[in-house]
Amino acid sequence: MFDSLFLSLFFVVPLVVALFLWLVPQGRENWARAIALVASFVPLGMGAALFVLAARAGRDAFLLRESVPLAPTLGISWHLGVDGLSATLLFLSGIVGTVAVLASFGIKRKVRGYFSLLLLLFAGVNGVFVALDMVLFYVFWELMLIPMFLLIALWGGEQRRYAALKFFFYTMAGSISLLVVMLTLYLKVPTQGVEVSVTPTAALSGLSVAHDGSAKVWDLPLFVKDSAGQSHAVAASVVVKGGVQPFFAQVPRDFDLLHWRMLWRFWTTQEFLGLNLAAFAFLFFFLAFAVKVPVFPLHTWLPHAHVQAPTAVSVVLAGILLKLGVYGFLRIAWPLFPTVAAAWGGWIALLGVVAIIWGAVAALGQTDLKRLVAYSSISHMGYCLLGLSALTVAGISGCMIQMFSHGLGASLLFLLVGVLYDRAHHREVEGFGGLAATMPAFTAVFMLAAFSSAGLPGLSGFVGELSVILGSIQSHAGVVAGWGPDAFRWFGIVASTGVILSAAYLLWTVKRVAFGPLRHAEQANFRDLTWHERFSLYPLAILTVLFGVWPHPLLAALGPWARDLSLHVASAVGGF
Amino acid sequence: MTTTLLAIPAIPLAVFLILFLLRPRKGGDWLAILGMAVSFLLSLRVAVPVLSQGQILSTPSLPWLAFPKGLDVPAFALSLGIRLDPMGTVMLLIVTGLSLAVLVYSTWYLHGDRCYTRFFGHFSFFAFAMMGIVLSDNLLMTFIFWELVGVGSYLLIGYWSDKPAVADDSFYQGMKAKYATGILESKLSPAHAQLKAFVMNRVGDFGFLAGLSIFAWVSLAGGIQGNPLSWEHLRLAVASGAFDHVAFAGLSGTGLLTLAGIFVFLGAMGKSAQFPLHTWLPDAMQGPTTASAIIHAATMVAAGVFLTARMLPFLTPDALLFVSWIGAITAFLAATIALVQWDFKAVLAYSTISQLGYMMIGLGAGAETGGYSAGLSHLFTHALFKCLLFLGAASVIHGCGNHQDMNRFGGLWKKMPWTAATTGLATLAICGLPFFSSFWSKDALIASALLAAQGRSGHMAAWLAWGPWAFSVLTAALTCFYMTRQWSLTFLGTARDPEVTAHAHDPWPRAKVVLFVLALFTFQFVWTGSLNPFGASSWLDGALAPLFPVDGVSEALRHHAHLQTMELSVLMAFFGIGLSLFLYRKGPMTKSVKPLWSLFANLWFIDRLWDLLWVEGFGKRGGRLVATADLGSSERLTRLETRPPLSPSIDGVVDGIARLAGVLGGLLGRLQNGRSVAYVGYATLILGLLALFLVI
Amino acid sequence: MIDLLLSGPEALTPYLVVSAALFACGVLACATRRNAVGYLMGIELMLNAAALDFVAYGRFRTPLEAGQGQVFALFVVVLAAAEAAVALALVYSVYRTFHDIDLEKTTTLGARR
Amino acid sequence: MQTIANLLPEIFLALAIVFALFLELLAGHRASRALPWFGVLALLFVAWTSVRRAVPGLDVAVAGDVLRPDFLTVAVRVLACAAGVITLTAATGSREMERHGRPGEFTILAMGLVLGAMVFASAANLLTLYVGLEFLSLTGYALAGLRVGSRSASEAGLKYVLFGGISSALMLFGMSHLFGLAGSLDIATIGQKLASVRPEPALLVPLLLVGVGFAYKLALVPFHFWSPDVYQGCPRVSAAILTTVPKLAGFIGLLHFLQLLLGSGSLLFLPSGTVATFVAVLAMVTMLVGAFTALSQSDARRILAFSSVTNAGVMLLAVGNWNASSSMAALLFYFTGYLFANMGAFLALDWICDDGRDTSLSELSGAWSRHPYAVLSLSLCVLSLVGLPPFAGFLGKWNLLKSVLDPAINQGGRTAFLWAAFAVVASSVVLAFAYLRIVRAAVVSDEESQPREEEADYRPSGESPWALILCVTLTVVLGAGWPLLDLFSRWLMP
Repeated sequence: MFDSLFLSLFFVVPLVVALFLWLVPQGRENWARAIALVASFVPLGMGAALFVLAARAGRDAFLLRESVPLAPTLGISWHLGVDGLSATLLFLSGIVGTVAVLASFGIKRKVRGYFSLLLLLFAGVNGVFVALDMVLFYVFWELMLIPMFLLIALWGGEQRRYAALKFFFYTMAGSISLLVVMLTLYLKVPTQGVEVSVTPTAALSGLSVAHDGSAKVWDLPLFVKDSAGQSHAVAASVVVKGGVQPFFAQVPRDFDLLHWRMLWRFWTTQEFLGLNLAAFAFLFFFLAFAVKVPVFPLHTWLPHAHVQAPTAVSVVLAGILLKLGVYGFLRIAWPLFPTVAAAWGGWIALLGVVAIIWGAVAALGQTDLKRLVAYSSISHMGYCLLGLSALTVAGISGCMIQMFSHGLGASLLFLLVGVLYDRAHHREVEGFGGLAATMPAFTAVFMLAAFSSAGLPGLSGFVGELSVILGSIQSHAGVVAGWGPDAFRWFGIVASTGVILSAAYLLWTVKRVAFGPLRHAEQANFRDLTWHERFSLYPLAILTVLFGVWPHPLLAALGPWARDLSLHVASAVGGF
Repeated sequence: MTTTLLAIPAIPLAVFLILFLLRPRKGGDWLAILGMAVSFLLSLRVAVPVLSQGQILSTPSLPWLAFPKGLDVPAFALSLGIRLDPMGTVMLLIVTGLSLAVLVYSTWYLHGDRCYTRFFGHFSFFAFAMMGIVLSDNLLMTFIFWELVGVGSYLLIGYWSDKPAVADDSFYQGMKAKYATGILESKLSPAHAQLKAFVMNRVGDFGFLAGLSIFAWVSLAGGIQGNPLSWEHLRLAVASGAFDHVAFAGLSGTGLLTLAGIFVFLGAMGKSAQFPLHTWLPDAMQGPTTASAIIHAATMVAAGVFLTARMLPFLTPDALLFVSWIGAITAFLAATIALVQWDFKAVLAYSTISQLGYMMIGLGAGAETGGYSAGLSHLFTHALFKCLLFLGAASVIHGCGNHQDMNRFGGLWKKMPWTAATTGLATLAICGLPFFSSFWSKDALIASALLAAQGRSGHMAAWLAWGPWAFSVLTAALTCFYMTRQWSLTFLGTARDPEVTAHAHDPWPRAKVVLFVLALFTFQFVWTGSLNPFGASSWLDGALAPLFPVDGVSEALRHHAHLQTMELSVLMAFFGIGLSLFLYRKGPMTKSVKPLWSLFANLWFIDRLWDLLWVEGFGKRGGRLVATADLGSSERLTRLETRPPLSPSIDGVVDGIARLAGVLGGLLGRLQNGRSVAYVGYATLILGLLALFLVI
Repeated sequence: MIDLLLSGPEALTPYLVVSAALFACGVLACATRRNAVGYLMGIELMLNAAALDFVAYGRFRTPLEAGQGQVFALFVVVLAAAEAAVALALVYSVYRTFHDIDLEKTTTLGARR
Repeated sequence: MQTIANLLPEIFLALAIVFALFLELLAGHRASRALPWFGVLALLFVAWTSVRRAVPGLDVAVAGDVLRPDFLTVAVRVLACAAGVITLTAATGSREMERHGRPGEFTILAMGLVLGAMVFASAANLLTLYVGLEFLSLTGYALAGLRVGSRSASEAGLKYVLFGGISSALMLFGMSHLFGLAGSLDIATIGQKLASVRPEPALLVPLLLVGVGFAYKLALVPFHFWSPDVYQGCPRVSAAILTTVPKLAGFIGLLHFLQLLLGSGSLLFLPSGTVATFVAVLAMVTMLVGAFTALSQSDARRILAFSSVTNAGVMLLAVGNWNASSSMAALLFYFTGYLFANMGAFLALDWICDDGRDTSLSELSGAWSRHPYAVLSLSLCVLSLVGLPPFAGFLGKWNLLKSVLDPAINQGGRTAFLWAAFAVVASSVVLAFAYLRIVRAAVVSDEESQPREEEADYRPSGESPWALILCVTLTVVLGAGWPLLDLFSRWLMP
């Protein structure tokens, strides 16, 4: 009971506070601000605690997990769980969330509504990160849509309606395909349960020992069949050794993602609308999540949304929301359909590489600071895709680390752009110049953020890119994908040109904004960072340095997960 | 010992952090000097056992990006650790020692500057990073500090980052009109220069990163446990033929090793400003001259050479040939450009590039020809005399009110005898006259190049191997020419522009001391330990020997090569010096060989080409192109709220689809025209058709 | 279907023919009339056609004592009357507001034309 | 006796209507102000009786073969009463109603509509079917036209009556021939007869004509043309009940009709699969046409009208497999969500536009500044209609899709339903766009707008926003109603 209650707090607290904020009397905006800040501390604290636990545990098991039946006949259960991946991302969303609330203190219009929507958004995000039941996942996924839409549409810039609509429709289309595929999968599971063979790697992360020593996976007893077709229980020790194959389990018909993951081989045996079910489902999941990432051709909503959204919302968008797509890949698309993921890996990696280059070059061509940062986000998320599809441990953990560090870096950059916007009320790069003299602290943080995004060793940005490139060059996924062994090595090499481009556009921006002689006389009296700007910027900067110098905790928390996925896929496709 | 090793880089880092975070009003300079002095002493202490007993010090490496224990993962375990061997030790001594010297000197040179203390902070950071490279025990750690060094240089070049571009300066406009075209093309603003430096370095680092990844991949595939990139493990992997079992791009074994080696060498090309990535170094002179002295003359730019030396065991003959050719081209190109520079520092910058090219030639000659030790020896000797030259330049420029144009100097030896003398010694050293340091190291270089060429005869394309040697001999003469030209134009003759040179003066005593100490190292005996310029092998060779026993070539052959080289190079030296003294006997000459002159003066158009392709073409045009292809024209972006025009861009296509739905809706909406008769008509019509369909 | 309907006592046939004719008239009226009242008349015709059918079928297709058809016909008549009442009331209110009962002219709702 | 017991609700309601008529006649204006409250009480009582009777096993009892009350009927009774209660409560608060409407007549008509729905939904006999239809229609026409001296209202009423008259006439003609073919008015008997006669396509024509009646009640394409004009023109409170109760009756009536007619599994020569396919295609067309047409509308109520067309299409899918209890449950739940959200939307509009402005999007702009809470509830209801969690609309859509896809996926031969499911999601995306235009107009536009000047005596209405509050609350609560739905389907599981 404790687990589910504790994990529920992640979204219940923001949700309740969000509703409560409406009761704050008119003209007491500061109360709203304070309450929102306090409320955002709760998930932060819990997330940090879980992250520390995960880093110290260094195993791929769930730290907390509980499934409470919610609507048995509908196959829905209140199934929440946190493992290394979720813990890290919850930690990230805690940080970014708190920072975003701090950064929103400048908001003057409709304060209560703003903060309650912001908290609603966090509720959705955290919910997605803890949900292990597809329906819950979907509900939280959709829960983010409206607050984000309104935050952009109500507090955004001059073209906010267009941007908000675009965001809405991309996301809506994505989630709709999510709905279709989730129902299809659910209905494909025969009511009386299906016998599936469980690869030991898939079992590894769910193996528990019943009191009689027999093995259970996610509370389902494992058994083997002898020649006569009789089934016998298996001892847990055997499973760990990965000895007798195959193992069987009766998987009930429900929306439980962990059960669905056990069915990965079953999916490949089914047909749907003349397609292979696994392929169909993977495609739909991929589309649904690719919109959020965003993957290359589906990315154009992002620049609009970023440019129009208020600073804090941009921070949340880049800091957390983009991660949800990759999280979906990691949590659902890849584990459920390892064979398809491996088979299409070449194309997906290609999309990633294209995104890296395209985003970077597009960023070179931008004159609007926010749009520039948005494109840098697209470029950086490309690394995630590449590392993920490389399917090596290095690649996958690189993908996850990249998510985390991009969360920090992008948030920093957007906050900094916001700082400039607050003073100059425009975001044109050419409209600044030589601010280093008047705003030293700003410049320092700006350079830090830029260097981090440009993948400078010693700052967190580097770690992810490095291990993605390492992982991609080590990868044998090309063979499985039918692209030949060299494909991913080339991808890795091309991707490492990203270090040139990112340095070019970021430092060029730094130069144009901060260095050189003061270009606009009126900017001589810009004031340096205010206290609440410092409060929101410095923690991020410190974390950037911290995880850059000492990324080990990240790998300790994420590595085992990456390893599990990598082995899972490898064994699914019969090894690389 | 471990703590000592750790303390050496830690102290400058601490200094940097203190100065950066606490920003003390004053006393920062002496704090930095103190810290540097301590790490210098510590490095002396660790140097003794390494250089005397040739033992190798190391600390246990601690995991940086490694998997938690207990997980059987065939993945990567990247770790950081310190490993100190003879060549690292000498480099360490040079880094700490020169840093100390330059710091002391800077207290005079930057005295009273606006952000005086910041310089010392950034400088300490740079020193820390540099030590990191020297001490690292694996390729990844080298890369990490490699980048940090880049940042250090970025910060120091941008020390006066709010200065406008010098090219805007009216004085330089005048100069431009007076002299051959393009002479001052590359006078960027410090802000621009620092950007250019970092990005150009990144171009090389991309290769470094890729090569590093390839090495990691192969040694993991070769079943290496632990850190796949540590020097031992790499050596192990190469030895165990890990490269033969993998293939990439149709290459395997030696071919793949060559590829990986060249990739890593790209990084070295970036840092050591080798052709074609050299263009950033002259612009880097926008930084304070003392910073240039340590970063862009003595240590950082040498890091590339240092890395190449480290990688030497993994470089195949083909890769080595590539290295030496790059070196040769660079050496010659830079020398020719240096011939025509009027900017005092520019001459030094190009001479630095040229000298680095020399070192590459030496390393390219391979270990067994002695090229390895020769290259390194030249690295060390060059570090000192080039640092001295830069400090001298600092003194001159400081004395002449920050003017750098040699046309306006002249007759300075009376005003600043110390500077003139020490700089003169350094000039002689670089010219490689007997009894001077470079005479020994450079000749060893050329000799090894010769040996390599001879040794290679029989290989396919053996003639290729003669190129580096030829270039190196030719460049020797050029070097002497432009160095003499610089010195004579500056210190000899009469003052050509009194108001510039009027207040010239020698630096403070403490700076004089620095100049004096450095001047000592221009003499050969300091390095070889004997007054006899010929033959006697240096203690350095002894120290470096254990790494690469020089046995490939017979003693007789080497002696012969050395003699040949000596005669040749001394000849060249005297020719160069004589010619330049003759030509420039009375001030700058006015007529010249136009085409050649303008070719050199335009830097062989390499900078222009980079600007055209990379900055203008790719960066600006390409960027705008892609941006338009993505979101459509900027005009569209201004009209998003009110029916943006459909544009042939990704975003435009999306809008187009939405637009289609709208059109369809409009058409259907037409039916809803409010006329009940029409409604009933539609309905019954459809119904009737359906019924008809059923009946028939 | 026709033969199925026309099979059985041939006395049924004329009723069906008449009702079919009535129905056709009604449809035509609705299709052609722009005048609301004319339109309503058309509807009435159709209803009556149906009622006639019911009576006829009730007579010839079911045992007479069941009388389902006849009852249904009565219901039809009553409901038709009620419908006519409501309809005419609405026509009247339209007339009061538009001063016209031409269906083409009495329309403000609907897509802009 | 059992029979009578099963019909108690209808009987009570009929008596209540008669009594109300007398009140309206005898007592004057003041009483007619109070009449809505009487109606509320009556409906509550009726609902209570029908719930009390709703013990499982009730559905076997057949009332003299003409009405067949089963659990679906119970649901209809309750929901219809609820709709009536909500409407009447709203009517007491609605300013439009109190200025231009006649509360007393409104009450009687609304109750009549509810009664008609009850009859129509439980009809097992052509006669009752027809009577129920007419009952629904006649009261509906009156409700639509019930705004004195309003062009739009009377026009709406007239259009409604003309379209309705035609369709009911067509249906009746079809009925007559069915009667002729089968020699009986009992639908089940007709079904058996039709199964036995010599197959011939033309035999489908009468069925088609009967179908017209349903199609018109449910506003299915191509019989939907009347709905936008009527909903736009008629009084907003009437619209609230007109968009819900007749549809409810229509769906359950159709469900019963199909169940009885196709009880023997096949219709003439057609396997029931073919009929299902036909239904699926019809549903698909309806959804898409409704959704896309909604895009081009510029009036909030027209958009809602087309959305209800689309929703009708979606629900038709559930009707498509008529004898699966899961899909009945899904239909009911979906309709419950749709009912409250839709009524909520119309009531919110009624509140927003109570200063005499109409509901065109341009007029809505800036409504946020005048009626934040009304706009908030409008947005919530609209989002529920889009089918976004955590609102009832989503749960309904989710559950309905599930129940529709289940046979489609797990038994072959129903591919049409798969494509129809895609049509559902596609249309909901398109529809979402139309809805967002409402939200955008009401919420996003900044300009602070004041009430109209000509409304000098403007007094914000909604002394009793309880109806609206009820709708919104239920929309939200039902959205979190997984366990509820779970319970529901357990209850329906045989």
